[in-house]
Amino acid sequence: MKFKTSDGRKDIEPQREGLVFIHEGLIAQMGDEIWLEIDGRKHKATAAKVGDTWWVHVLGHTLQYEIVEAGAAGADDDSGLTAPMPGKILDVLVSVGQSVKAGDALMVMEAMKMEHKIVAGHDGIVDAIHYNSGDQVIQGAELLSIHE
Amino acid sequence: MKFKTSDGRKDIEPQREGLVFIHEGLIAQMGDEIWLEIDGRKHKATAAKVGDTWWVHVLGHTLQYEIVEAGAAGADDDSGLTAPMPGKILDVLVSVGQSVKAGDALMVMEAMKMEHKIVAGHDGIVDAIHYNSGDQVIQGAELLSIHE
Amino acid sequence: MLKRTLVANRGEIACRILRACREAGIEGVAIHAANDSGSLFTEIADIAIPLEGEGLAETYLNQEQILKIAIDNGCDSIHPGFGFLSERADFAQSVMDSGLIWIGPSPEAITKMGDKMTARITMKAAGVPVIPGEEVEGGLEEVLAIAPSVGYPLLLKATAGGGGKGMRAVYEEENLESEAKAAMREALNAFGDDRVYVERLLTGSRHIEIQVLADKYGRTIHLGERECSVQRRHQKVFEESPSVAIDAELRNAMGEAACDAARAVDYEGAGTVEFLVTPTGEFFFLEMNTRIQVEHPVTEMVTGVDLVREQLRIAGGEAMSCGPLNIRGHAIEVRLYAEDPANNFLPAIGQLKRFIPPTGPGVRLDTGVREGDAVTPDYDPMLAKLIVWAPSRIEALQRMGRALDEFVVLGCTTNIRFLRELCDHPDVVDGWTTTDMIDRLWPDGWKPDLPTIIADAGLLIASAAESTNHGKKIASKSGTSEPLSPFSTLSRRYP
Amino acid sequence: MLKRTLVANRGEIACRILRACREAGIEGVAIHAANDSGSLFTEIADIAIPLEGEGLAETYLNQEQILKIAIDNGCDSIHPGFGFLSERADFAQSVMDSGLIWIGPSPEAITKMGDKMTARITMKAAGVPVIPGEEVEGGLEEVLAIAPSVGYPLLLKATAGGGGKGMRAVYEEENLESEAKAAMREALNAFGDDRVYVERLLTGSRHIEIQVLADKYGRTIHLGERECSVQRRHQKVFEESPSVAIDAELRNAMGEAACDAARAVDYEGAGTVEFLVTPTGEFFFLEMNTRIQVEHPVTEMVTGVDLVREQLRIAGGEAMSCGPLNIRGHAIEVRLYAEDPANNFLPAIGQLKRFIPPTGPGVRLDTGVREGDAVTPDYDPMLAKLIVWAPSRIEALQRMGRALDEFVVLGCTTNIRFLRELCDHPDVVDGWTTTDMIDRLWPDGWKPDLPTIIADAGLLIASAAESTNHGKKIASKSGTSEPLSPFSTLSRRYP
Repeated sequence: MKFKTSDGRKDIEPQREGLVFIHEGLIAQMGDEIWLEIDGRKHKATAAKVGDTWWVHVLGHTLQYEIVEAGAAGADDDSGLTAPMPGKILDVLVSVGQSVKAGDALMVMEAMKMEHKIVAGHDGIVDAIHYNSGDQVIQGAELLSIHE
Repeated sequence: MKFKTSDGRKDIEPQREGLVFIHEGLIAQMGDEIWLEIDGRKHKATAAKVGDTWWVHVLGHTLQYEIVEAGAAGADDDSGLTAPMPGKILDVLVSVGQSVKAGDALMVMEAMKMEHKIVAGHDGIVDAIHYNSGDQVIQGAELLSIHE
Repeated sequence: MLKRTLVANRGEIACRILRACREAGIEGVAIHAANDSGSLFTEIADIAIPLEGEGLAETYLNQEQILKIAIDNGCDSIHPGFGFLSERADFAQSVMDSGLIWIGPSPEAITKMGDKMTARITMKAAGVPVIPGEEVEGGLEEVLAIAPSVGYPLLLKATAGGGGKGMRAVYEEENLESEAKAAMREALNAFGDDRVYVERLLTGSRHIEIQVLADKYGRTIHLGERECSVQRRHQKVFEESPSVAIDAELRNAMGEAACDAARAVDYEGAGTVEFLVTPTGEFFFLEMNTRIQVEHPVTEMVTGVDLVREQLRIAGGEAMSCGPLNIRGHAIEVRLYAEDPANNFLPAIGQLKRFIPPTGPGVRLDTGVREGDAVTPDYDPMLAKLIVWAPSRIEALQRMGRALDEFVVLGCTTNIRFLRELCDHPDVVDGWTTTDMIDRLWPDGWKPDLPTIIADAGLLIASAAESTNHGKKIASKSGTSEPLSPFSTLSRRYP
Repeated sequence: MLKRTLVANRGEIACRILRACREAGIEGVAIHAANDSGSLFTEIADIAIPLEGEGLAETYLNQEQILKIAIDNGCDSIHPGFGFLSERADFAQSVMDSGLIWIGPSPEAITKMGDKMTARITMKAAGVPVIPGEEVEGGLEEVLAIAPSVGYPLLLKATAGGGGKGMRAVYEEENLESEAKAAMREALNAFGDDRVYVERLLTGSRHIEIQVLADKYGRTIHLGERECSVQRRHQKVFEESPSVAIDAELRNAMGEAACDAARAVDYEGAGTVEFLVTPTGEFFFLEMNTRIQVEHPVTEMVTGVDLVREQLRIAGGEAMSCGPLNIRGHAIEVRLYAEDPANNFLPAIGQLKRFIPPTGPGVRLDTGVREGDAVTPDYDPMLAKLIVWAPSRIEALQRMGRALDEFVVLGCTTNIRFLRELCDHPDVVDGWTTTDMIDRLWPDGWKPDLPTIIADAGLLIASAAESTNHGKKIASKSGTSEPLSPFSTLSRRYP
């Protein structure tokens, strides 16, 4: 699996036995909780996924790993398009039932004093539009969805 | 919708407008958070479902409502059978691939110094068995699953 | 100084001790039964070692196994917490015989205080007031001779007995002879031994305890009192310091007596001396608990002394670090139990689907659990202790009320609402707390005072939650595939 | 006594004040912009009223709208918190003109302290030491005449100026004339005004503030000092009380001067007097903040005074409740910012997917957010304040280290790790905290000290989490259809 971190790209293919992952003497035991074993000592870790990035808290450090190439579980097949940050919808460029092509601009939103386009990730038909222009949206809000 | 509470059965059919539910002057605004409005004042509430029971925290009170007749969202179609409380598996009475009928005993577990049978809720075929006799299980652990 | 300490306990007190170890730069080693794997205290420990076996006897009470783990893992000391092995003199002795440091008083001190009669004799010799009374060897004549010196009302108790058999309360001298005869007859019938014990009957007394601390350098101090009168099923639920019944003079006198009690057994470390205090301000030694107590945080909050850190310091051979007694403000502790107060306080189990403790000024939570944990019938139902401090008692009660209102626990029945109502009860507000209070106030059992509008609101919320599948989308909602990272380090302007 | 108070603020300080209102039995009214709907402080309030409009000017700074809401909702008082309208004398005046109580000092006191020159003149008249210096009206001759009385090293500053133009440091008398000419020339060129100001140059000084409290009954007291020298981008990040640089004698002298400063403007309520303290123990008035401060909790922890509750009490016409000054132990506050300390402390945004604060003894969290909240660029990036108290400074640092290690925040970059490293830095441990410390220690910017094994461990966990779809099943897992209720009230036995 490939990740991007603040100091470059990292590759890792840990050895897996069920929910136990091993890499160069480090052992991660996955479950509702995550336990990391270093030199025979276990430490609790916490992980959460935001977008394509895994946030990990371990031993007082908080780290981020952005997925470049996904693992066995595969990427989300979520057809929804979500707000990358909180902001305001400026314009809705499509309507429900309309066919769109990958790369088509669907919405324009303002955030961080800049305009951002929300573009289709694949070809499809617009299923639903959840906001109108002028609406405030929170980060992660599903803006509209496309059916393939 | 019908519920069972500590002081008997309760019926409620609130008026619904989108995510807003109204009943005798009380207004519940649903979302990631729940806000209850009484006499024009809003109060944060917290709710969580455990089994068929909704636990609700509102204004310092913690209340339980067991569903007798489900609402629009319907019951879980979860085919898994879960441990009603923490305990130890004493016996597994079926094997994967076996046909079972509703009411058949599938497992025996010990908890609270008593033995409990886990029975099939419907006819079907045993898909998977997740624990063996002697295993400790936590409350809510999926013990085995049945495919219809 | 200690380097690596094994904590022979679990739950919130293990968390408390392991955090103190971490702060003191001592490595903390947890031990845990299989059903405690992943519990909060194992997470706080530097090292967590699984115990083999099932049930308490094979795990947390298994002296040999625990001692072996301590030795095998290079520990130099063992902290027993409270309960479990904390007052087992034989364990303390084994620990010391293995060359490890026992974080607590000597086995001799534990033994002397552990036996009621030895403790009474030792205290009497040390000049600590004990409940007036005498064992009678010579029959009725001696009872009649001793009674005046004990005083009225008095209690006649079978020396061999228990369970109320052979027990008689005597309020006036004129009834003494007939009651004594009856008691001795009952005692003979029940136990084959007619010896009786004459003790002053102390009615309307309060149960007050004094915290003491003693180091290896001859310093023995007290840290004021705790009042722990509110109990249900003989377990404390509400504890506070200072007590409304104690003034500075009585505190000094009781504190000195408690220090005398500790010195009489060459006490070392933290301990608690329990007294019965009469309405007239007389006080009598009851017993000494030779360990840290559940309710120690209220003393910490009002005195500013970190008791567990001092235990570690004293055991490591350092002098205690605290200065002169400085009691400030008021602290209250309530015990959060997994139990159903509306059903005779029977223990409850479940999963902590939501566990959202209150925060803010003056609020301390000593918890052994966190959200998602299962509450099982395997251990004591105490989940956490909520402690508040405020400048005055009334402000502390107000703060506790606010904190309890904010505390959300869903998925397992708890006594939160009961504790909340307690804070507003006139008897508690006025300080009329007695050990029989809960039975007295709610003779038919406590039921929540639930306004109809709240019950209706709950029902509305439950049906709305069911209709909207509330809470089901939390996990998937933020598992979106839109990358956020390109924006996360952008600068921003403020208006 | 107050009955219903509008809190004209947001975030953690609104939570702090609203909780104090609840504890005091005062109804708390929150106001909130549309993008604060559902924020934690609106949940703690008894009543939450939405503000119309967008942006700060139309919402939290909108005097008319806020005052109208207060009147329409039957409020008898307004608490401004800090920032926003807290030091706006005109708003204080409008509030009072409307017949409401302003929880703060009089508009006159705010005005006098708000203008630097008026404050300086008022303080000088009250006998409070100000930085030696004089405004020069008569040109070069007068500069040369005044300089000896100001003392060396001294600073020449353009009266009309700013931004370093016309500013000259003079270390010895022999350079005075040439430097003064240069300064006046620069000032004339830059501002068309050659007047200069001569002030003592105070090198190596510490920034120390004194908390004061004054009621309507003529009582004005101080509550000791706070040291807030560790700053990044001119914002404080690490604050403590007491200061290592202040002994009891200096504390008394500064405390008395602070009380004199407050009395000079008939001060009422809580306020803070800032001083510059030289290495030789001289101290000089800098300014007075006429409101509650962000860092007030450290004073609360060491003095045992609930400052916000006292504000409410004083505004309601009661006497303050606190007794004589009783400073005990040591308190430290760190500010949790949504920012990237490895990237010049630039603000960060995101969603708080996990927000798990530390708990246990001596740890207080004043937070404006909770898990699930979005951190937006709309407001100040301060999310929460983590405060610890311990008997000594070193124990407080150890406790803060422990607490920061336990603090989990995922989904938004914060300065937690930076604060954690700060606690272990020798300069902080030794108390050599100065305002330029962060630039001095990390001239090329701070980078986390990340051991390779931790980086590898994080990578392993990220890949394992991705492979197992970690966290995805939490919501559905417990949504099982097996009823638990039949078992939840069963009794249980203990071994």
